[in-house]
Amino acid sequence: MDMSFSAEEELFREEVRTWLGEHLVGDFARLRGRGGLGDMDAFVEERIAWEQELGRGGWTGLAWSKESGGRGASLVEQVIFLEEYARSRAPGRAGHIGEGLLGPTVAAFGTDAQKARFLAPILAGTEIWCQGYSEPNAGSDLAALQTRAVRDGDNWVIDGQKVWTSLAMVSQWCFVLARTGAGSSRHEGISCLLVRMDQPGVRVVPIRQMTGNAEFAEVFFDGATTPVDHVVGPVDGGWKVAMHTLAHERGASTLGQQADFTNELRALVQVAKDNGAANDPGIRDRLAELWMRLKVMRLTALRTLSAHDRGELPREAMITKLFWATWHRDLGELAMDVLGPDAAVLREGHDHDLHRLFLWTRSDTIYAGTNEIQKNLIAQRALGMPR
Amino acid sequence: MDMSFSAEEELFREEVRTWLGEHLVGDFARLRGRGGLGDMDAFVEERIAWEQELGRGGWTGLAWSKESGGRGASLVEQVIFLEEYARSRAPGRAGHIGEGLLGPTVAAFGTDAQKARFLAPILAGTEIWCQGYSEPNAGSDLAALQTRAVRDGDNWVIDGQKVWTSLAMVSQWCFVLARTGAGSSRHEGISCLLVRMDQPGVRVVPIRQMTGNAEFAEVFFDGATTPVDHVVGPVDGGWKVAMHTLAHERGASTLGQQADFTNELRALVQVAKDNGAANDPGIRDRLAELWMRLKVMRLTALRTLSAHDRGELPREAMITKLFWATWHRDLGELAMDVLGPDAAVLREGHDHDLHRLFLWTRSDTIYAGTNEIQKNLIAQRALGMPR
Amino acid sequence: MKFALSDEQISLRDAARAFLAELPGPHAMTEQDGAYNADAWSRIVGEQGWTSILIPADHGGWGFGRMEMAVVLEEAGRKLTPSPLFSTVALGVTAIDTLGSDAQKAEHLAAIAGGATATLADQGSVTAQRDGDGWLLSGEAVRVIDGDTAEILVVWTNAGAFVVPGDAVQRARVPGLDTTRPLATLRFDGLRVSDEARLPGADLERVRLSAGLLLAAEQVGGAEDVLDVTVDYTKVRKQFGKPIGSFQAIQHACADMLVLVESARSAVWYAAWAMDVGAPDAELAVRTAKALASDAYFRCAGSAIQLHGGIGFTWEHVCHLHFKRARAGMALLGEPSVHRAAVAAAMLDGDSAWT
Amino acid sequence: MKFALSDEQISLRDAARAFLAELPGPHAMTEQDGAYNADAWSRIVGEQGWTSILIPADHGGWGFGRMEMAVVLEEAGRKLTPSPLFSTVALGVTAIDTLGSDAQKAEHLAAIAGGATATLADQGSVTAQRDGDGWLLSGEAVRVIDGDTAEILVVWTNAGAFVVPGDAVQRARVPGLDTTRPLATLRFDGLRVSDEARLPGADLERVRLSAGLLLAAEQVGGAEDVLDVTVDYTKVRKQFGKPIGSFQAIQHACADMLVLVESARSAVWYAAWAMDVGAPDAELAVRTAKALASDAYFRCAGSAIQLHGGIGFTWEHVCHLHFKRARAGMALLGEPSVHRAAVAAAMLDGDSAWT
Repeated sequence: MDMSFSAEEELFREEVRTWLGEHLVGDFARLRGRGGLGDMDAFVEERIAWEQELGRGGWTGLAWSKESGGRGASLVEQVIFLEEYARSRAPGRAGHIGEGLLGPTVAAFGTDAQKARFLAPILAGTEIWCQGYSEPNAGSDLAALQTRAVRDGDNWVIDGQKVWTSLAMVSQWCFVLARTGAGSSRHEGISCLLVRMDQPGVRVVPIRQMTGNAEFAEVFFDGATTPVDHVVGPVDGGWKVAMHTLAHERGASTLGQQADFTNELRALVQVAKDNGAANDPGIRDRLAELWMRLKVMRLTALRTLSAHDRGELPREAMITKLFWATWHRDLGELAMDVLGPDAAVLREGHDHDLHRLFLWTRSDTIYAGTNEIQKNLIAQRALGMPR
Repeated sequence: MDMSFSAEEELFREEVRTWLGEHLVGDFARLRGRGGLGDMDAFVEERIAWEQELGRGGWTGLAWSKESGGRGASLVEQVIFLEEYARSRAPGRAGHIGEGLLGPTVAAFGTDAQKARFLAPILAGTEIWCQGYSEPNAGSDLAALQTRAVRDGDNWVIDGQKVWTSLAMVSQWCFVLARTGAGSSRHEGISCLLVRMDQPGVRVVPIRQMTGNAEFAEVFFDGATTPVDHVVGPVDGGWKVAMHTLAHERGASTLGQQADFTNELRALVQVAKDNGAANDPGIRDRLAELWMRLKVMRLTALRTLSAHDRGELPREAMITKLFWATWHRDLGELAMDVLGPDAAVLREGHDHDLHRLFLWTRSDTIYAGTNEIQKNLIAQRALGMPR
Repeated sequence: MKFALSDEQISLRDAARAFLAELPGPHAMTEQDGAYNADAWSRIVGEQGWTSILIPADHGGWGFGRMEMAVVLEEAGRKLTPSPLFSTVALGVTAIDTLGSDAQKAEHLAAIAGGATATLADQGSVTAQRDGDGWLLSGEAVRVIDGDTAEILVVWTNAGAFVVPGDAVQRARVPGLDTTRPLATLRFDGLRVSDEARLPGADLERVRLSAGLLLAAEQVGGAEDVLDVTVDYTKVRKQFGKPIGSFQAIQHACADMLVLVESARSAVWYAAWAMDVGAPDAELAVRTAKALASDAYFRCAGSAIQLHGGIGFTWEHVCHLHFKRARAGMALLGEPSVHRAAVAAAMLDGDSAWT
Repeated sequence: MKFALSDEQISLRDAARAFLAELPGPHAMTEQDGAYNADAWSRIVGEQGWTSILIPADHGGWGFGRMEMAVVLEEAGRKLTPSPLFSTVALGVTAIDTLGSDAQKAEHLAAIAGGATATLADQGSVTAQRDGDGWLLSGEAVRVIDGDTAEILVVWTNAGAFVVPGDAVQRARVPGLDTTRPLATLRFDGLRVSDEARLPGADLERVRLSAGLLLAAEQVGGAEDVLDVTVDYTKVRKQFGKPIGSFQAIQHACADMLVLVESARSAVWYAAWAMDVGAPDAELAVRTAKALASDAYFRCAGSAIQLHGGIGFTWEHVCHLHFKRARAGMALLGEPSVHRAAVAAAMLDGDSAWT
């Protein structure tokens, strides 16, 4: 039990902080605090430029192995980077699907040619990826997906529809789950395809959300093609590849998210101090309770990382999604109560956009496994209750 | 829409109030506030005497038809009686299973001989009944009951075990659900038997609860017998009889219960005023919220009664049990918070026994259909959701 | 003792429901940058006469009670009907009828019965100063419902209420959380009004309670609609090979919603009756209704989004319109915590025993 | 950065669990009218030496940290082990070690390491008055944990803390909600003590925080036990033809319990480390731990009764012992709302930015 950082780790923290301080300037300065979840459609081009700046600085692929071109950073270093990144209010990453999902999957399951072709542009921030998993009839039940790819000579020909695809509008590539097997059903006969977005058979229709933003899109595949060698992992055996990707321990990433949450809570506290809500005993009680749960969120994440170092997946790791999603939604609700009668009126300015927080957080308990599904998983996997 | 009582109804209220004031005196005075749920094992003999006093006054069988020997009171009159009864803090009724359950069932399904034999002693308070439904493996799932009765000449011979039987220790009779059919399973082949308790084949073992009281008992039937003409309704066709009894609109009774709840809330308010908790904004907020929900509980019950007058069973009637059980549990939890550090220490005296309230109310969300079962029923029956 | 809608009230409800189904829905208004559909409004006034419900017969109205108004508003809340109905009847009519002189009622209520819109501006910092035989109004009123379009404005000041023509005031729509019910800021820049514009009544709290009750009625309708929409969706949406409505967690969430809806409805109906007959517990009944209906609507709308999954989060779906209206309405005319605090004071601070 | 038990701490935990399984359970104590099993206590002291964990090596103890003590108390809380362990180590040892002089520590901590029991009386109205070269103690101390049996009493007065022999005081058990942890009222009727009995330290709050942390550790163990018992029961109890643990509502309730248990455990472990190393956020960490662990235990125990159905409501079952201990422990050493209020003050009232 030792909750302190080593001298080397503190040096690394200083390096990150210094680099961010020196580079998050000029045109990039106005990106501070922008582009996170709920705001992903803001300054997209500029954030791609920032991704490339990160790449030049060697800060992309932090968790990737050195063979893959990454930095091979330890989990603690990843935590430090993400915490400093959030504290500096650096923008939401345009390359997160490539760095966090596609890259690790290609590194684990891809051919040498795929590695050579796809990894470097992710690290450089020159190719943006989106994820083609969810479908209209395959939400919580991913295995109900219906998109189909049929072999035609040297190509796969793809027909179907994906939904909730973030950054689809600006991505060069999509990581598509499609049925390729003859008698394919549920988990069988699915393959993972790498598909170019800029081709005639692909149509992207942005989805406007209740926040008014359009961060996601529907992606229609209507005879889109991709070469046969753009399958990751075995043909018809893509389910395991996809699950590996989903299960790929987000590791340090939740700690970066928590630093974002801290920024949000701090902003809310400032509003409460300014408008007098900080004198309301009920508001005080709830702010304190949220602060406590935020602290604990970080602690549980650190426990998970320490167990990860030992090669264990402890049961407390399985509560992460449910815990933060519920916390964030509670923060959004409290934000409105802090505003009081002013909750009915939208305010100007992004920094204090409590309404965006309030609305966006309704999605947190839905995407990436609803709270209901998360509880089922906890009961069945962490507690061994019968299915 | 008219929420006021008529002049006749107000006269009736005066009659009830006067009678209770004149009779709840002498030996009966100390029964005030005693013998309710959570305290049913208090002063049992005295409460049976009180039952007989009520019978002499013509206050038993208020809801029964005049042919059955009852008063044929309107629903509003029943409400008035129960509210006044609770306001006067008259004791928990020792005869409530006979009056509320066995009597109406015999009146609806019994033979003329059964009516002649069983109804009058209930009204007179000279025969106390208990209910033999629940079994160790048939809780929320009543149809899993296993008690069996086999025909032997002019008798049924009964073997099995019942549980959570209130007042079993002092009852002369038990209303037993037992399997009588050859291939009996689930809802088929069940009969309703009227069984004497004072016979060698019946053994009563009190169950001590977490409150320390023993209001309930296990009842073991080991070759107990009852004559063949002591079956209510058709042999092997008792499920419908039992369900009719359970569904038998408790009608006005929830309104009497709410008057009890009002007494409890008022006592808690007094404690909060005395110990200063009434100055705590969080406590104030919760007391007000409970007051509001208590008011609404009464209003929804009155809506149900008005619909009942029209012969409808409206969907709002189906929320009654869930609503009051949850309310009561919340009251118990708030009672402890009002006590603050003193929650750890038991206090003397029944009137302010907030701890008993706190502990007992944990059972409210379990018996007569757990909250979970209630929600299933609401979803499936009131909202038509698929089973 | 009869706690149920009368046959006449049921007919009114059914007629309202049928009529409202023909009107343009809330999305139309949201896409029209918050402008009400003038045709719909003229049909509400002309065909249905709903603005006349609360206006006494002496002044050209129907002289019905809050119960009838609540029945109609429950239906309007259910369909999120975009129109100045709520502001006109719950704020304008109530303020003038409660605070106005006979002459003022005769003038303004008749105008409303004839189709004029009205609202109440009681939040902000408007002050009235004597100026000869008239008054000068200065300052800002905020969060005024339909304040940018109302033809008749009742404005509350340090010297009581004044009624002024809407177009005499500088006014601007402010972006609101609820895109189906515009809010506005009004600026009074030394506006001179005659002494006849001043309403003699002082009981603003009664106006706010009455309006809060009617908002609560709307909220019950909204809460019921999201429940209905959600239950319908869970019966057809399939996951893991069966309708999600067969999952216990979904059923329990819907059951909780029903409890909230029916409880709030009981509270609203009773409060309407209590105010109409002047029952002694009318104030506490209204506070109960507004607190419970606001909470019910918000929680139901939140559950509805959750149970719809991603689709409930999209702009095209009705869920978010309910959700936003629910949260905005919670903030108007007293948040639930404010009403609970008032009830707590009645329970705890007085000497008299509450019942 | 390593946030996990060390191998030594894991060994300590496993040994404690194995040992505690041999001791008489809480029902035995409840049936013995609240008397601790003397044999069990002598084994705890003699075989396990747990009273020595927090005592510095100079004074005959092991000189371990709160983390080790927390590991043991988590196990004791899990089994509801009846013994004066908590009062002796969390209150007695902590009070003397924090407030006492070297001479007082030498005397009393050595006695405790040798098997004496001890507790702290800091609630009530005990006053100390100068009386020549000594002091006169008067008044009443309430809710003193194990106050009727502790051999060494630390009593807090207006003039600081005094250490007195337990049998010098009039004392009486009071009926408590938690039948497995006796509370007592102590009466001081002008008890004369020497000036040497006065402890020089003044930081009662630190003693209470330290004790609160250790109570929180016990609560995590209790919460986990009710979770385990409940999950086991739902796997075997059948209704409607299948184990109730396969119903989604039951699964969700158990999942909620797991979230509470593991979150509280994270909070307790961190607070133990923070107090042991003197981290600047130690106070807030302890308040977080006590608030979350109290809430977690209470909510888990409540859910456990619910999920057990009727059987969980019976005297013979373990559920109600946990439930009562959970609620009683919530009331001791600061209710959750008290700790939240202190955290809120740190967040909202100071000028310094919290992190």
